[in-house]
Amino acid sequence: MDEETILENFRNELRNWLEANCPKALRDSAANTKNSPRQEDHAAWLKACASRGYTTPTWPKEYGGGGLSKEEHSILLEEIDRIGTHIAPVSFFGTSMLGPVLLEFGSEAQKKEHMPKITSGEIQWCQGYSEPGAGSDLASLQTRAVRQGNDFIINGSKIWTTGAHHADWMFCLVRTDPNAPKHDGISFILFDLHQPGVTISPLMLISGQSDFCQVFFEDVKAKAENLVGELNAGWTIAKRLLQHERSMLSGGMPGGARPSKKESGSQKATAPRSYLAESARPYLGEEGGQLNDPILRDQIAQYELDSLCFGLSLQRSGQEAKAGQGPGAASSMFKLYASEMNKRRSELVMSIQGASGLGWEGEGFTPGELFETRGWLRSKGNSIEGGTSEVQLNVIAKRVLGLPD
Amino acid sequence: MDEETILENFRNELRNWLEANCPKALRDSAANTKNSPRQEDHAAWLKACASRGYTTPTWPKEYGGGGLSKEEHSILLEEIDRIGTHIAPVSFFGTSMLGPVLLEFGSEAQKKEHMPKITSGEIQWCQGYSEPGAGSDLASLQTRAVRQGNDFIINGSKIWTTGAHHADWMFCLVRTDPNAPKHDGISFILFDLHQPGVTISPLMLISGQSDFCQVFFEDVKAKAENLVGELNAGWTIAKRLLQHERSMLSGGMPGGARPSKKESGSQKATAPRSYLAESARPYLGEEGGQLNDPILRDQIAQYELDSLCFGLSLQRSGQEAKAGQGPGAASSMFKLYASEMNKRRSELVMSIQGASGLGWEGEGFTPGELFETRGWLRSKGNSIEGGTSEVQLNVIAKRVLGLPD
Amino acid sequence: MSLVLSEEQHLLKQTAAEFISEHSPITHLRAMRDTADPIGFSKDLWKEMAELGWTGILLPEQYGGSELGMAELGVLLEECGRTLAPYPFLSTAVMGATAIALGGNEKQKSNILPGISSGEQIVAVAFQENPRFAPYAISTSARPSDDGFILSGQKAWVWDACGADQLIVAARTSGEPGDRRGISLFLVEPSCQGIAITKTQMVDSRNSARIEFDDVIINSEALVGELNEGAEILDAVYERCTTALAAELFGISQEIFERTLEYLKTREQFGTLIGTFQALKHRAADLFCEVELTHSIVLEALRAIDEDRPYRERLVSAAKARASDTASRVCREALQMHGGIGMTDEVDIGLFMKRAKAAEIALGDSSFHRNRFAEVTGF
Amino acid sequence: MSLVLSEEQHLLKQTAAEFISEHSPITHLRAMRDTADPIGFSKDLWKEMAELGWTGILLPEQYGGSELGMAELGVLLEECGRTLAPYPFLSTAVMGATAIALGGNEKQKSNILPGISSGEQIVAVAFQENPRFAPYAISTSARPSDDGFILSGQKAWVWDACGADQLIVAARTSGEPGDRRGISLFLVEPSCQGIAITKTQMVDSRNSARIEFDDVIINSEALVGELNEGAEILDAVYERCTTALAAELFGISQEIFERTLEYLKTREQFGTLIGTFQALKHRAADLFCEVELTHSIVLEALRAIDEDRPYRERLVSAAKARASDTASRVCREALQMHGGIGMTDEVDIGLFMKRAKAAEIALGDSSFHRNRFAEVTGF
Repeated sequence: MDEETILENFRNELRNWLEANCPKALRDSAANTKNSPRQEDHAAWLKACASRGYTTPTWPKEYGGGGLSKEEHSILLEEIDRIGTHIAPVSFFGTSMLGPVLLEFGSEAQKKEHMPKITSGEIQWCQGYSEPGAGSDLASLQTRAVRQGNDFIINGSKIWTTGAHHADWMFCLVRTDPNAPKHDGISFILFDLHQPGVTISPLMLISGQSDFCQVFFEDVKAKAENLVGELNAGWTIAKRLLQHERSMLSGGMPGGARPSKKESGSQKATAPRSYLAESARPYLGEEGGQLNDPILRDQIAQYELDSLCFGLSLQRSGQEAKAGQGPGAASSMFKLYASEMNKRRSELVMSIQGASGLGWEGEGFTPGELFETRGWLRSKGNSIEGGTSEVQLNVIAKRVLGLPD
Repeated sequence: MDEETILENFRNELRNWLEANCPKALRDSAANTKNSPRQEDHAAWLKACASRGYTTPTWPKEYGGGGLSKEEHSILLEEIDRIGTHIAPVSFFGTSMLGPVLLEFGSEAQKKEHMPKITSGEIQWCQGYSEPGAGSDLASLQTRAVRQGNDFIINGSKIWTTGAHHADWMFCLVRTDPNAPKHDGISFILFDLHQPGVTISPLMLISGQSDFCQVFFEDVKAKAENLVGELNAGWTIAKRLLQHERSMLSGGMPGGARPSKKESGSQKATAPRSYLAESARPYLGEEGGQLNDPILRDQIAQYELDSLCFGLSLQRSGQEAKAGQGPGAASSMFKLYASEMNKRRSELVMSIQGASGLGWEGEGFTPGELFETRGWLRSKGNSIEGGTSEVQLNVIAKRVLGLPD
Repeated sequence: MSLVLSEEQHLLKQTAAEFISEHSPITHLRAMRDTADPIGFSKDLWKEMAELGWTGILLPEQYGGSELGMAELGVLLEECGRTLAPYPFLSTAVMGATAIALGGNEKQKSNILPGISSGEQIVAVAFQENPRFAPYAISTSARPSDDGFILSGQKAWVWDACGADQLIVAARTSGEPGDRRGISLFLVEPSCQGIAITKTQMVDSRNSARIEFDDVIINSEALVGELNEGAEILDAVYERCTTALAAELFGISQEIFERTLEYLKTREQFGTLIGTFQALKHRAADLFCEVELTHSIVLEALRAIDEDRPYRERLVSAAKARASDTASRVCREALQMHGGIGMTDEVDIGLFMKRAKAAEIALGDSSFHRNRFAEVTGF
Repeated sequence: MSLVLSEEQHLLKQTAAEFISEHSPITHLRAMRDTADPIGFSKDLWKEMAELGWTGILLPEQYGGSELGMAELGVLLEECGRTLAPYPFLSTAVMGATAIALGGNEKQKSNILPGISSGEQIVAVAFQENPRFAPYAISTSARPSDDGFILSGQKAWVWDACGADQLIVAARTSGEPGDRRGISLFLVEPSCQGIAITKTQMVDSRNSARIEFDDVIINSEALVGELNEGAEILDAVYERCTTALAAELFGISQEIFERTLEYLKTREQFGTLIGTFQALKHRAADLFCEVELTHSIVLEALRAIDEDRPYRERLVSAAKARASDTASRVCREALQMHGGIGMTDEVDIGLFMKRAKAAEIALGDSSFHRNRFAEVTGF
């Protein structure tokens, strides 16, 4: 059988499997609002996906993954898309952060122990990185882990821990040698949050959300076998994850910073449009098709123009990496620019909406207006989380431009 | 006689003197373009002004000055203005920089020797401060002066020396102790430029002007008696002069940064206007009295608005100093803002003029356009000369805000 | 005119700083917000402010006012900005007081002004209908009836309307929305039949409401000033309130700049105070200049109104534009320099940012005022 | 579409960088300027460039062209930007070649295009009349006469008109200045009676002239393309030239950014390299991002023309706007970071700044192109 036939068979088999296993209520999601799925549907679909490893489709089968090739993965995404559903979600921090780390740095036992539980959705993970005194200067973290028999005993606290209040386990940076230079005394360890000594307090943000928590540890135990990589060599893993996070943040910002697949392709024949400008139309009015406020119109144009340039730069960077050309532009640049763009977009929206953007909740404002106002406040954090803009500028100056220390 | 009578007498006497001594061709300058003054008129007027010390009206009489009180000085300015003339100009660096320094730090002999020659216009001075390797970091200057008998022997070079090619003498910062900490080995010394070993090369600027020179010293001699202040204590004098220069630069920028006396006074009854906007009218066109380019109009408004705020801040700072209130805003702030404002104005003018602003000389452009284009290039130096904007920001951060080093 | 405070103004500033920081520190606003207080401030404390002469600061002595001026009002609002004191200075002490003092007849004056001076009358002025400020875009109509007018239409973003004792409503009695002529002001009791006041939850947690007028019958004595000439009064009301907002925005800028400076001097990262980083130093120095410039124009605009100077609209617009931009920038930088902690509700930066945005947008943002500045300057 | 150079394009870039830096380094422009060279470039060197296939880069092989595209032209202009090579790419290889190749009849093509490809014909396109670019603001008129037209009016800022072998003149044959319709193009010999070409001394030291047409009699064969439909050709000419200018501006930005980076790494003040100052580091990093973004959009716009994509005007305008703003900003920062020495004519920063300003203003500044970008995007 040639490769094409194999893939075609894969697709056919997959279609049948989807037809048999994906609950009807979870398909054609847009058209399906009346027939809203029940809890059992979600559970059944998760179980089905997990059974084939489709929640982590490219992970090796021996660790619970789907073991799919790149081509098979594409087919999976296409078919999933075709029937209007999504792969059942499991722990984001598990699939995107911890899994790749374990694959690269974990022991065989760790992979066997932890990865299948990510795939099955059994365990939700969170990431213990920042501390109250260690933000931009992450490596100055002070949470201590001391070996005691077969355990590490952990004391200290973490802050900005996304979703800690819904998580089961944490992967965590701890200080295991307080006397070593600060980058050389850090370890990467995993432990269960459901144990005495763990206190989790959600942090209320200025935008009214509380996705982040502060987590306190008082004599919390982690088994020594859950140390990932060498003792005191956790900074290497931390850096790898930071890089990874930066790339995700730069590609995943709302509001146009992410290049739409359609737009970035060539030969685009549909008329270009600006969602920002269209949303501004009812507020600003128009004359001859032009927004009635020339100053805001100019600023919207500048935003869209920069957004376009940003999308193209992401695209070019990918192509350059593939072509093995040059250093390309660093992920720091994209993280920096995506955050700043998103903040700029939100400020523009606030200018456009005028007093309609001053609502907090309740009547008198559309849901869209309330959403944008909260989003404006939330956007201020973009240039702080995942490494501040200042840190990104430092990294660019040093790594990309080679400026002296 | 009460004070008022004394001043009235002074004014009457002055009027008579001016009538008798100020050449007719030098009065009512605006109306007088046809009857253009001859060289002899200028010489006669200088001689007359100098004879009464009016070229340095507030300096003490014993050093050649006019010895005028503040009130008398105001009257002098009023009367001079009334007949439409100006005090005969003498060395700017002599009157504004060296004179005050000698009054504060000079010996009696130095005052007697040098000040009358400034008053009389006999000697033109220039200032030897910056060096090729010592710009923002002025104190790292390397021009050496070594004592040899009754002379200092000077070797090295100065750059950015305004008007050195028209000057007779230089006041100069030299290193007299190369082993001391950099601020402690500098002296302030005066010497004649008309001697062997002095080479003066005008520097051509990007704007086509060459007001500045580079000056080279090869075994140039300065008499030991022309050392001002103590040996190795020149940095104190240098700092005093820098402060002074900063204030002058912030008050003396072209293009609206200087608060017009009329505008800053209250109860102004004439309609406000913007020269910048008026000069833009022929290029941009107008509709209903509004400039036809809303974006440039907005930028001009921002410029004029900031210019207004700047003028008011200068005024407030003066009033606060008088009232003994607070630290006021530092001269660094004004230097910084004036430079940046002037650069902004020039960029705006370039945007307004479009291709008409691309001329260098000759036909095809109005003299005003050519002037603005040269001015645009020249304005780029504003934020460098007299201490870069970066140095001003450092000074504000340290001195005004008390941020740690 | 002097741009430094007189001795009396200094004294007022001191009193205000002490009183407000003691009785309405920022925790006061938080408490009002967290308890969802229906009017968002303490009427008792407002009465205490009245005793200090603040509520009637712009009113003549004959109506119990302290007969001071905008310069003094500016001092108060600067201090309010520093602690985000949510008191009805703008609605009552500025807009309401101005509308009645300038436009009211003797009866209206004696009915309302003493109550403002004593802190017993809260007056809300209902002018805005559209999200983006346009001074004369008024469609709420008052059509003549037998013995008065019938009011219908709706207003939004009416400050301190919840719990207000009186409403002043700008309504159209002729012309089209946007026309300067044809607007009339009416003094209306909120309890009148047909008036529905709905509280809106605002980002700055201030008292604000939508008001619907459903064929509200009002008698002809309710008219404030001349029929169709309400814009004359409204312009004065806008002018004073715009300048007062600029003073408040300046107070916010100053407070938040000082707090940030303090943070730069105490927060350590990478083994050193973050205030030693040159990039932050330069930004802080740059902000300092902006705050200083704002201070000057705010002082000047306040005084220009007191002195009744010609062309003062130019100064008023310059003050609002500059103060809005400065506050917005200082808040943004403050949040960024504070890092993650600034994003938490627990730290106050967000509260300042929210109030600054509301004040920035109120009565025209900086772009609106640059346009007006250009118009007055003749280009 | 690929945003990285193909192997052939890489090779071209290498050749161009070597040839131009050897034969037209920035000292070449200086020499032209300081000797007040009447045409501002070397015709011999232009012929050498022709041999490399550069002058006919956009022309079909049948006219001696190398039949490459805008992507390749962009590579050349980027390198020209790096050394400010004052060669008539824009006037002749882009505008002249495009006008005749797209609009000319067979006779005009065979008369002119081979000469462009061989470097023997310099063609200047006379379109602009007003200081601020407006594509159809053409009042120079061509009124019909017996056997052709009579041309009268004047043009300014005509690139490479001094010493040009041919002029292409955009004149109005109907309608009003500003109308898109009613413009016609004419191929005219500069030696015709009634044509006066006056060289203007430009800030960027390039060849530029005013041209007066005093009842110039031209025959009907001079018409390029359809009568009154010249804007069709002109639009294509503008589009290519605008994008070429963006490529040149990008080359300038890159060069000047690299020079500044080098200066930051070598200049000492206060006992340390100035590149260690964080404030300068952050500004440099920020500039780097701007230059990178510019690079992407310039590549995209060049390719969009080659691929004849719909709505490509949006990309073209984005490229010109971004490239103008980036070049302007990089030049300003470069000068400031170089300090006093950057202000001297001896150091090259000023030359780059002057050329960047001219290129920025040519065919519409960034504000013009943001407006056009918004129009094409439909707002």
